[in-house]
Amino acid sequence: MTDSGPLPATAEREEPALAPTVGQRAKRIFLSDYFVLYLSLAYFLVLMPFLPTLSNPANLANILSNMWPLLVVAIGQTFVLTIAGIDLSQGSVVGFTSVVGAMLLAATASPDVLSNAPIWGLIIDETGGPLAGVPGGIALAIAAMIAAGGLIGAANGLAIAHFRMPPFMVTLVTMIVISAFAIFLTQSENIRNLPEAYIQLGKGDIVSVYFGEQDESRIPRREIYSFITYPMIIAVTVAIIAHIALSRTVFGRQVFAIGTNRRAAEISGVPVKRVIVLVFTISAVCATIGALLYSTRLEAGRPTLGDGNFLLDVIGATVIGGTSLFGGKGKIIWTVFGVFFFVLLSNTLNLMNLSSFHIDMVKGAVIVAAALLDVLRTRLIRGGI
Amino acid sequence: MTGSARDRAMALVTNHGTLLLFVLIILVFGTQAPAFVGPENLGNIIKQASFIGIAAVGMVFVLLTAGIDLSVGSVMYLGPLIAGFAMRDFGVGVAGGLLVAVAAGAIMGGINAFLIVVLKVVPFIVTLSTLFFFRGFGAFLTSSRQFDFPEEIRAFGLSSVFGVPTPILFFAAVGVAAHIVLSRTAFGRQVYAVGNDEAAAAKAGIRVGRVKASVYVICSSLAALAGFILIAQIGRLDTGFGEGREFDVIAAAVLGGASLFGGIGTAFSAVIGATMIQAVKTGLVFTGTNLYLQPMLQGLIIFAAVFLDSVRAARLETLRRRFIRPR
Amino acid sequence: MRTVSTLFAGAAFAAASLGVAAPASAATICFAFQDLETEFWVAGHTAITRTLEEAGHTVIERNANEDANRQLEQVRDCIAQGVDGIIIIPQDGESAVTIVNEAQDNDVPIAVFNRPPSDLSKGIIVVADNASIASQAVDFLAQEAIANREGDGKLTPMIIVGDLGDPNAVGRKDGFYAALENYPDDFNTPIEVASEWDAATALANLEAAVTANPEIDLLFTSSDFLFPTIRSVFEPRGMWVPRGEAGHVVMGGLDGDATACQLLKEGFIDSTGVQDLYFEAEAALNAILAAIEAGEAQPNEVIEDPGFALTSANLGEREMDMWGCVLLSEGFLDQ
Amino acid sequence: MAVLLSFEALRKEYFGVPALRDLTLDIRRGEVVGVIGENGAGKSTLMNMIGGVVAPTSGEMRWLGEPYHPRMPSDATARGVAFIHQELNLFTNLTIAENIFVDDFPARFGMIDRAAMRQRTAELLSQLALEVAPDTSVDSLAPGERQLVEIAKALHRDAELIIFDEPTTSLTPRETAKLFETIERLRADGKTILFISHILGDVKRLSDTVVVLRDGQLVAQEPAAGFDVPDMITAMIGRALGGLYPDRTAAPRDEIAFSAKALSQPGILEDVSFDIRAGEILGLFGLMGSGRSEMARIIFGLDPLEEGALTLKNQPLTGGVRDRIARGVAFVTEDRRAEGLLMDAPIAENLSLVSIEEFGRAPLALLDHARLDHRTEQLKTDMIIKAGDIKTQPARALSGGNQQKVVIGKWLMRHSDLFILDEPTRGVDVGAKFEIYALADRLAAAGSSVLFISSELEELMGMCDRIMVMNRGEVMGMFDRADFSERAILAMAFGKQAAGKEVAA
Repeated sequence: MTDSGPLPATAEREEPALAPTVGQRAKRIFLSDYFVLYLSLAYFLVLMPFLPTLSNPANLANILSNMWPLLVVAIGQTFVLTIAGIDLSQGSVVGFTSVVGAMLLAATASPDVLSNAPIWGLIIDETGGPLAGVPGGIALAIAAMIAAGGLIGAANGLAIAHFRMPPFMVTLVTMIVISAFAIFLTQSENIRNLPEAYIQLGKGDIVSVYFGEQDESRIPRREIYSFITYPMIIAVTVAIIAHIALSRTVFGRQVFAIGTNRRAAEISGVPVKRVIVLVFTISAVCATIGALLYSTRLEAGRPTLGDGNFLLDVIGATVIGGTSLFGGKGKIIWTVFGVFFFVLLSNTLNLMNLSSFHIDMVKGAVIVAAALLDVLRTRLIRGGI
Repeated sequence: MTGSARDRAMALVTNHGTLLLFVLIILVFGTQAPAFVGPENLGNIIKQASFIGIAAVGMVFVLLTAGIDLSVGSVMYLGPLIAGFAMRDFGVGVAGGLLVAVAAGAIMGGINAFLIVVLKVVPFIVTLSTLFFFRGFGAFLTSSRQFDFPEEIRAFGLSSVFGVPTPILFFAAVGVAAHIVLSRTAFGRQVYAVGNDEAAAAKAGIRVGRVKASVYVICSSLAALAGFILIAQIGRLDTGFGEGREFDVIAAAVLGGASLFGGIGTAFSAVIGATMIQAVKTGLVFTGTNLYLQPMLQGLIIFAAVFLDSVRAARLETLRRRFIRPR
Repeated sequence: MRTVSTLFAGAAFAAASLGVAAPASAATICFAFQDLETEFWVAGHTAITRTLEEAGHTVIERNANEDANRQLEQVRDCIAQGVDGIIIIPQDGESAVTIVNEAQDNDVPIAVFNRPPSDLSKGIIVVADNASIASQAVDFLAQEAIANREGDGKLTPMIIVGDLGDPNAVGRKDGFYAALENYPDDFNTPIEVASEWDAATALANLEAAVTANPEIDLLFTSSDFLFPTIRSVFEPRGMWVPRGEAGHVVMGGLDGDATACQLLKEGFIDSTGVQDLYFEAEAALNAILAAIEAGEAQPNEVIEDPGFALTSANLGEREMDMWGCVLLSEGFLDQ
Repeated sequence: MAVLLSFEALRKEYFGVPALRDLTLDIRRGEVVGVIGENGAGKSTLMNMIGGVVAPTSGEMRWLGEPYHPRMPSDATARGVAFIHQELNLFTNLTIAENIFVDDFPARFGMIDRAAMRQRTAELLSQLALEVAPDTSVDSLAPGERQLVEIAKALHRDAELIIFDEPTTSLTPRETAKLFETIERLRADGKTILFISHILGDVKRLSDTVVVLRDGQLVAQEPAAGFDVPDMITAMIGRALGGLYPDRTAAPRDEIAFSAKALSQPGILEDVSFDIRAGEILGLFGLMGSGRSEMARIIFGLDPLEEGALTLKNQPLTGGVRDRIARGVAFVTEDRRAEGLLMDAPIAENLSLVSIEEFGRAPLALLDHARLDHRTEQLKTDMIIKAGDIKTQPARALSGGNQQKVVIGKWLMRHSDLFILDEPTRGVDVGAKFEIYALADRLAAAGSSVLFISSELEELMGMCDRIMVMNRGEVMGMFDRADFSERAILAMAFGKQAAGKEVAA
């Protein structure tokens, strides 16, 4: 093609400054970045009359609290997908680092469990882990978790960037090895007796809301709704940092460049290998922060945390949000909405009181329906209607 | 031209890294446990590899078009289940059951294909949702209970022809047929073309939609066949059957050399990939390796294979570099 | 249509035998279970939901698909819905504690079914000890194997281990080893075979293990659902023969399902460890309904299910205590 | 002669903006019709309509008098239209034979008849003098060879109308000559050819009739015989162009800025030495396979160098790409699509890619958007990149010439002492070519050294201070501007190759 096509510049002329018609407004919603959010809200509104509990404050608080850990992990995946990679090892990193943190912090451990555990037994004894009760121990343990997670991510990145091994296979192997290693470490046991302050990170409220009478002497616990929680603060902070990193820094530009055309990026002086290593490290560190939130709210270090369909939820939420599996296209805000959609979906499936035999079918159908709407939308954008 | 013998040895190692690793695995386990290299066990390895292997051959078709099918694990469950109902309630017999399983797989593949080709949803999301949907449908049919097949199916599953177990025959037949289709038929070569450049394929007049739809139908049919052949050996289908197998299937295909970005891979490679993974698993059982360590060792051996392959790819790239004067 | 009708007939079996007191008013009970992938869980699930529904209560079901986190989220959703009581089959003991705390903090009575939390002080807890049940079943196998020994060499035991990420699997493995420790001079080091709770994996690994070690004197499977798999490996090798015939391998499992009952009767296997499913379900239901009735928000009680081993020796007397045999007698396997 | 294809008041509008305005034109059977025009003149739109890629807004097309409304490319193919695009549509993972037969494999008993396929392919390849086996995988072919496979494909289809869109840009002179012979033969066989090219000399030499488009309208349709190149240019741009090449504004300085000493890489280069002075444009001419692009990649640090030394500004030049860029080396790749551009990324992101790190503000490398936007906008204006909003419009949406300007432009955000331009004008129209030449001159005038690699000898002679000739990885000789002679340079470039000793890879 030697001729230029029509320049979109001429196609995208400014709309006249008149009040937009309803149709135009609907179109704008349909085409905007916030589409998945609108879709989720529409889904919410449609189901509200049928599921009265859906909008009650306790349920809303649940939806929010379920969002945060998944969001943190999905943010890491967003970076990886943007460079046209994939990280299957996130789930195993969640399990492994939750064990690392718990191993260091547990206040006590039962002797018969200890007698089995090969490496774990060297670090922890009946009086607890090395950082139990140590001032600043929690911060140190979290630092150790992040270091452990980051190392795994960096190893993934090194294999992928320097040996040009396919990300799918590298992270698949990491998934197999790391999750087996986590189970091996504790010989299938979960580690409990975590310090209260640590658990607060996953469960603690900062601001709670109560909608009842003010003069009641004892407010029932179930009528107090967590509003702002530590997980929320942590996840939102991670999201903001990630958003800035991806959309407003040199690094972010380089991430997109690699995802769009690795070869061209290399020739233009982008430090491709370094960026790839960094991206996989970020992914694993996000998984580690997710591990922190998951394991503290379950009050245990669990080697099997992040097993099973967890990974599919993470990647599914990210992709539904709009990030492309083929690289070069990704936004943190999309992932936020995608995660919101997935969490809302599983919340509503719970509330529908479907028989457990039906849930998977409905879940599959809703995911496809959401994706279909997205396809329609993309076609509209392309068609320029 | 010094060291050409060494060069040639190097070339041999890198070009056939996966195969050499395979041989190495067999030798190492063989010295540890001589029975490992006995004909009975080598037969067992291939027999057990047939389950993932048959499905992996189907996956190669999908991967060649730069697609992915995450639903194979659920198809492995639902396909045989429907065949089971047909056998139990309509008495279609084992051969009929096998056909029903494959047909059910083809229909499931058709559903995937419809969503991907006609409605243009990305394969990852489509097959992620059908992964849930197909398994959910099976759980609905059985109320999540085990399903017992008529006794005759086990006679088929455990049978052999001239001493060759039936699963191996199917594995070989599928491998050979797929190899011929991919390398010797117009359709097969068009699969490669679509995976290389979909837009160019459309311009060249290839019916891209039909090619893409076919690969999903083939993949699901083979996944259902794989499930049926395995279940025929046991006679009972549990609700969890096949869960998470999508990763094993994709790993086998990729380990054999298929690329997730399309256009690269052969049916033969999937056969090798699946057999190699099974050889490692069997070897670890033979050597009595600690169960906790088994998955780790498996992972590391797969890593070695992928690493060798990437070394080979890098070397190939160097070789491809055109020399313009004598070296 | 025949297909569908037989299916639902199957689902109705187990309910009748539970005697649950009818409450003054209908309650809404949230039943959160971890998985429905083996017969045991399906039978338990059916027993609980049918009984509650027949007594006029509303049951809200939640399947966590083996994900402890999802289960916590599901229980929270139940609490948000304002249920009167919760029964959970937890993924494991550790997450159970968290979930019990979550419910009790929100003033919802909760009962834990079948898998004990690591902290027994809170909630209505029905305990079945996997390790001790496994150990009872294996102890019988060991005695049988020793009794049948030809010559005086050491015997070779084999265990099919479940998913190492599942504490139940590990408990059963521990019970197996504990039982064999009582006969230190009679057994070689056991051969472990991984199944990952998957029939196909078990098939491949068991076939390899049997090829590598053709002389096996005792086989214990961590779950009864693997017996068909074992059969397909053993049968072609002439190892699948009833008690008393040459080549019989002393064999047992755990769960007590219908297949195990049938195989025990036919003599192919020698024992299976049984959790008393109906006892557990009934006890849990009664306790939680009583607490709801009494308006007690944090009921705490430990109900022990000692379990037992159904063996070829006690088959006659204890048969109908095993849920699998009840199912079998109701025609469960004659689909 | 009968009319094969006719257009009657053919019109195409995109979003109300006409790309082609009421074109009326007859293409006679058995003619070679040269189609020329600047980018945006409507050539692609016209071709897309013939090919069934887009439908006309109004007007009529007729094929041998019958209404012709192709709705998709396969309709056009069925009628006998074949395209040979500038950007190739080959499957690199298939063999040559398979590429030729990809939509129509010869089958026997359901299997591909490989023998028949091979034989026919071998015939086609020998017609085009491409001496490779039919079973050769396309990804091991050079760009020029791939082009020939495309042509073989059209020959195979026995197409009635063959449209060549810039077919010679990646061919060597010898291959071009072969191609022209082939086209002559096709004409003799009664085929109709549309020949689109920016190389007007080729158009004149080859065509029977030349059609000139400007702003979507037909401005000239004349027999090639009496239509000289300057007239063509005037018709295309609507005014007379001062010349094909800009005058050089400054003479090279005396200091040697870059030097290569005894570069050797087994199989690629042998004892290559040369210098470039500050402010000098050194032309590098060689046939395909002469090692010119390979050497460029070695200088830029993309490929390894076994022996020899590179110096820039008296300091040794070592390390990887990033080190070279830091030292002031810029590299405009010959493969715009695969290596030059982030096709789907906005133009501004492409322009800023090389220098992006300079726009990060410590400590977190947050982008200074204001400065970045300012600089990219400035560059867009400077380089006359014809685009809309460069922050949203993807590079893909640009014409070839404008894309090339972006590839060059990203190196202009920072100062470089050595510019390696590898085929910078390939697939670029006359106007944009002139701008790229002017740019090379500006860089030299500002004191940078320019290594200008091209297979169009004419442009090297127009722009360079000296021309170095390479063959088989060796430097054959060096010409000063005063001694430029097309014949001498070509003879030297053919060098040993004329002796016909092929070396296998």
